[in-house]
Amino acid sequence: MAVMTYIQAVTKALEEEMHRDEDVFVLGEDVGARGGVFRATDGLHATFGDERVMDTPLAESAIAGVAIGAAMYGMRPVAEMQFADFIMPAFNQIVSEAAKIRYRSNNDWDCPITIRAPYGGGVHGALYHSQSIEALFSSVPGLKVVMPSTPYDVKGLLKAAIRDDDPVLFLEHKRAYRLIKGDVPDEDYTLPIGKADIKREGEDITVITYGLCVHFALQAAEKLEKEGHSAHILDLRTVYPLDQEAIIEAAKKTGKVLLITEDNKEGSIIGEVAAIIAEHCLFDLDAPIQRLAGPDVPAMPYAPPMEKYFMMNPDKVETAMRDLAEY
Amino acid sequence: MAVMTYIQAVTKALEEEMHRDEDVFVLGEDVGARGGVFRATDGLHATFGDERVMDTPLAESAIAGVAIGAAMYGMRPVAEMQFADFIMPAFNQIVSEAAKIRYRSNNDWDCPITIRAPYGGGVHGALYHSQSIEALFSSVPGLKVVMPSTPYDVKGLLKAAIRDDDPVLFLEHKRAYRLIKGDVPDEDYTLPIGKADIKREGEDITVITYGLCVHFALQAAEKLEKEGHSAHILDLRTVYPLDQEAIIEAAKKTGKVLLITEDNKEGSIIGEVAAIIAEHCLFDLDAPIQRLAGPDVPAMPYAPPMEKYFMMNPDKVETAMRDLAEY
Amino acid sequence: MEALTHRNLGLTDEQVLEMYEKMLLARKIDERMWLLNRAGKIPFVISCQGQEAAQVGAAMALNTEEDYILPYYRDIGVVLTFGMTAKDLMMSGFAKADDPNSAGRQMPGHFGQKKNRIVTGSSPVTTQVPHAVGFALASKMKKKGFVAFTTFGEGSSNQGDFHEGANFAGVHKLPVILLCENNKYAISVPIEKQLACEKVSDRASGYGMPGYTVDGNDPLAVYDVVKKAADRARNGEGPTLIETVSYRLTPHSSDDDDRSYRTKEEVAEAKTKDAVYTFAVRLRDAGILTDEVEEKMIERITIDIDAATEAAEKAEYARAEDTLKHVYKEGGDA
Amino acid sequence: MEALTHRNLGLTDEQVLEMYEKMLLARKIDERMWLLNRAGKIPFVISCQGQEAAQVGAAMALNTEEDYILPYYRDIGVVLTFGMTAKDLMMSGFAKADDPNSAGRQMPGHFGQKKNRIVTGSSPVTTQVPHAVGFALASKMKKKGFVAFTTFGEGSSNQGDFHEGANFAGVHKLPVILLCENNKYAISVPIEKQLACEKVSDRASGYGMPGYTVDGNDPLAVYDVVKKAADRARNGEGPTLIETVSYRLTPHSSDDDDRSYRTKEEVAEAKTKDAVYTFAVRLRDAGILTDEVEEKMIERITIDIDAATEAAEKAEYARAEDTLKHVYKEGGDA
Ligand SMILES: Cc1ncc(C[n+]2csc(CCOP(=O)(O)OP(=O)(O)O)c2C)c(N)n1
Ligand SMILES: Cc1ncc(C[n+]2csc(CCOP(=O)(O)OP(=O)(O)O)c2C)c(N)n1
Ligand SMILES: [Mg+2]
Ligand SMILES: [Mg+2]
Repeated sequence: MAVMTYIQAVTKALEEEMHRDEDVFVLGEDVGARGGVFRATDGLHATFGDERVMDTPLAESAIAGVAIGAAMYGMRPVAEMQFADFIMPAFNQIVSEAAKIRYRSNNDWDCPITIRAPYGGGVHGALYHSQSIEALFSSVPGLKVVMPSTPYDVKGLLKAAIRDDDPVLFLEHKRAYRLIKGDVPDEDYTLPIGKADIKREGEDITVITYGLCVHFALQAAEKLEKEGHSAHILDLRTVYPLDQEAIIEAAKKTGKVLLITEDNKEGSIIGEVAAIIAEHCLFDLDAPIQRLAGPDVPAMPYAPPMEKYFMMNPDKVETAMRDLAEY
Repeated sequence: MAVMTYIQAVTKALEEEMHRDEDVFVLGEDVGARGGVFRATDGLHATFGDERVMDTPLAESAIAGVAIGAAMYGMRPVAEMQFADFIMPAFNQIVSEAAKIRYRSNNDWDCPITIRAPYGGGVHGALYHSQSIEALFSSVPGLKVVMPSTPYDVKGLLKAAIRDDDPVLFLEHKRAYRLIKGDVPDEDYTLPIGKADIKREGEDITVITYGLCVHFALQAAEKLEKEGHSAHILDLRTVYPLDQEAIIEAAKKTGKVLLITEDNKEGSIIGEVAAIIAEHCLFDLDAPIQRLAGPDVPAMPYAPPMEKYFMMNPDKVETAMRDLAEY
Repeated sequence: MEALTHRNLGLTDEQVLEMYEKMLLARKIDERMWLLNRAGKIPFVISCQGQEAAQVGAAMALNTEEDYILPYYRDIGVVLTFGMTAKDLMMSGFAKADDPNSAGRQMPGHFGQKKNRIVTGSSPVTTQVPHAVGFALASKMKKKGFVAFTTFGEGSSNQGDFHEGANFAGVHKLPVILLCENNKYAISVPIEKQLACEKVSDRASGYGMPGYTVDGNDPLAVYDVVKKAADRARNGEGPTLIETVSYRLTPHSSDDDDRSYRTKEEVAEAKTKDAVYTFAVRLRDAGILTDEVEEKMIERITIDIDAATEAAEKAEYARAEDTLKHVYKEGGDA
Repeated sequence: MEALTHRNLGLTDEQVLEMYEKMLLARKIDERMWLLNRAGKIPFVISCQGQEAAQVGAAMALNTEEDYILPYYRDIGVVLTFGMTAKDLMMSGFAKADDPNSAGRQMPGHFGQKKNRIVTGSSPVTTQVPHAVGFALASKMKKKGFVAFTTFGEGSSNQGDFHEGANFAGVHKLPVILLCENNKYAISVPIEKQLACEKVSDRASGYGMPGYTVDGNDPLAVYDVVKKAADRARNGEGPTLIETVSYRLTPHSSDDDDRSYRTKEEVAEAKTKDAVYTFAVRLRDAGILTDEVEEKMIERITIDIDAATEAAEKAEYARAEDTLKHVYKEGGDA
């Protein structure tokens, strides 16, 4: 067991999987000698060489499309999108192709591709290096969208994603890369894709969230505990398809639900979470389903006051949790 | 006042706007001499010529991107995507560019582009000619997504879209094109984008839907009326950003809400509608918020039994409405 | 008696007859599909007519036991050569459960059959180009020696995916053949409104690969250029862009009416160059195709298509609830 | 004394001095940005260093009163020539409300200023190419006679949008200039891993347009080829693809460390060809740039940049709540 950062867990998972299975390879922009602009593939090029850690031309649709072809043949490509914001040119390949290959061929072909992308704000990345993109992919059957919050989950879920026989979009919070540290076992382990995880047991309010916001909620829960409010925190981990059972159970547990996302609010994935609750356990609720989210503007601005205004943070989370607890 | 089909209303709106404003022009694949594969631009080429009814190369990102450039200059392009399913290659241009131009330039530039696309199933179109794509665009601030249900709304909203100074994605149900007929005034009129419309007043249950499903709900409402159940029907018309006020009001009115979409369920836009209701008028509800939607599979298959299984229809709607009324 | 070049290409008389028979089979299947469509028995047809020579000539130049193909919707001639049968195609036309492409989920023309290394395709055009490059990448990485072969229309060569895929293949010198079946139209849009270059193959130099334009009505010319491209690919010399020029003899699909955008005369003129006709003449002139051989051929084809049609018409649809199957791998997570 | 060709190009001595001064101003602004970044005063810099000659040479060949430009993030030299000021750029560097590009919403290098016909840009590369083509289309439709000019890197020329935009322009013979500033790297990826063709301009023939590759360290050569392209465009002869070859003298951005992917020696070698240095030598050799002229120039530039920096540092940020503004047009629907 070692303490490592979120991004180190990414690198570790990649390295272990590449050792384990020679069909696994990494491709993307600057993933080679440079080790990625965030250094997620740091050291891999030295170990595995040019072919298995491949710098591609600057063309996301080709990165995804070539990976899809290789995956259909039987390889296990792990494609990196340099920033989640730059996945858009590959949208057609991911949504029309990867997600539909098994279905459209009646199970004759499969597409075991993993697409990694750093998302999220709080790093002075401005409009195009801060976005949450999960909502754009979370109505696409055939695809799985995984968003881990801790180094432990990162390693277990990324390994599971690589071994999964269906396409997985693996979104890593770039602010978490170096900010979040945690214990990561040295052993080989995987975690189940599609399962939410209770990150804290509690009795008074239920917080359902994912990614970096899990940490904000955990921090706030500690404070509220002292005030006598006990928070139950569910980490979605996989945002598509959602773990309905876990969501319903968590909502029923306290009857007061707060959903949190860093994304802008309207159309974000927590809308679907609210809908599931409203459909399945409406009469178990003691308060309206609360949603805490970014404002409905295109993305996070660059200037610090505006970035801060948009970005989720522990204070905003704490206030919302307290308000609900006191409802 | 004339009775016309849904698609005739599209053509009429285009023609009137092109006469009204010489900066309006149409571009897309086969929109010229052929008049579009559905014939939505029928006759326009003969009237307005090669330049204002422009056949483009087969490249959706260029169709959107060139239109965006022309719009920034001051033109009012109306770009046609031949099928909504083929908008995906233009995703980056629409989401990263059109939707963010005003915001990113602090209001210095604008992008008055309209993108028309036929969506929806029930025409033996199989996986790639049947999809509902609105959910993919309904978390993108800066964009407006309009989905009219009647010829009257088509004409009024398409004209409003063309005159709007922001980008509008205008989605036309291809099964409605010739199936749905209705009165359309000869005069010039526009309808407000962003406003839902009560298509039927009722007391017992509230149905919130859009597009072709509005008609299924209206049909079912007639039948249920005879059984003593009165249905209130709200047509969203604009699915992004949603008309929250109208949704809340409609939900409160009867306390029993059924949301309907032809799209697959998880992540569809009715999830957001449910979330708005759960957030704002939970205690006004007498039943869980019901959702009727397609199954969570990639898209509608071609073979008739499977297409029928997926596709929304009057029977499915009627059953769901009756179940809720009897809840 | 015209001298046929096939022997110089290493093809036997039997092989050129096989080539012609495949072309004819493709044509006859296509014609039958139209009849079935016009009779209201199948909802949709998209045709190979006018492109059979390019398709069969190209496919026969490949290794049908090892190479992977990523055909586009007109490629009946290609998939027949790679082992798909008339019955398979009819099952697809009728959207029946035994359709090997998709069990009736996709429209006809959306080919895919793993056992024959026919890679599943979709409707959005040109997405298969990067896929083919991905197969070629796998071939290189795993030192398998197979070639990936993909096709697309000239209109489709304007999609970004063509550019990105071709460039990727060029940079990594991958064993892939990109074949553009230029039939002069993209639905109603003529080539002059699609491309400003003279030949689609002019684009090859931008990707550091050789580009060739050949007569798509001459199956031997196509065979020759594809064979050389496959040899180059197998020798590690990288990708090739090939353009075959012919003409689309039918409307775009059974939903199209081509009278609004081209003249009858233009179509009639193109029909005089129809390879199914002109190649037969050449084979006859060379004394290879005799009346007897031809009669037997037509008999075989007719029996095959009749049986296929009957079987497909009688076959079952997939069950309605099968709609729910195969979204994710069974037994997998989520 | 080397004979400068500028007079043959129709440029006066004053104009070449202005050219040099713009290049120098761009360089000095960029250097100041790095100092401010390393001092912790601004979070991010992305540089023009090594590309000033191409940028200023090209921009000066355009009609700065009528043409529309769609620059990419390195184009300080282009936007300065089109009327953006050092102060404007500093406001952007400091992300202040008075930044004309975006009021501090976007990172530096995301240019846009309507009054100077500088079209707003984003981060995803090459999306501006179809936009430029759209401006050119509007110019043609409205018979305005202006030219649209856009730039991008050589790595970015592999994006689908480059291909689709270029082809559209070629087919419709639109007045647009596509200029690729080839600086040999796309972040860490060298050109050999980006492109298999020898020159980016090899791609032009695939779009039926002329393509030229020029020395990006020679502002006069760039001026010449852009001027001719602009003339062609205005004469209705359509688009041109131009490649300027130079070298990126800095790391990709202030977040990059280039030591992992290229040698100090390679960078040092490139610096010997740095146009800010070599063009000054040429101007001095030609007797146009005297010590006195140069001193005054540097004084002007220093005063300008100092004042700009001071003003920007002192200026206000936009208010936090301004985050909510300008999603849609005020007073519009929805
Ligand atoms: C991305 C995309 N856009 C539009 C379409 C609709 N469409 C189907 S075929 C076609 C024309 C294709 O022309 P070409 O590439 O020349 O091939 P051909 O049909 O002539 O063989 C179009 C526009 C599509 N299938 N995919
Ligand atoms: C679509 C997209 N993908 C990735 C990036 C990240 N990125 C920013 S600049 C850059 C390299 C660009 O290289 P080049 O086009 O050669 O321009 P240069 O920076 O060398 O001037 C990359 C990969 C981006 N901005 N947009
Ligand atoms: Mg064609
Ligand atoms: Mg570069």
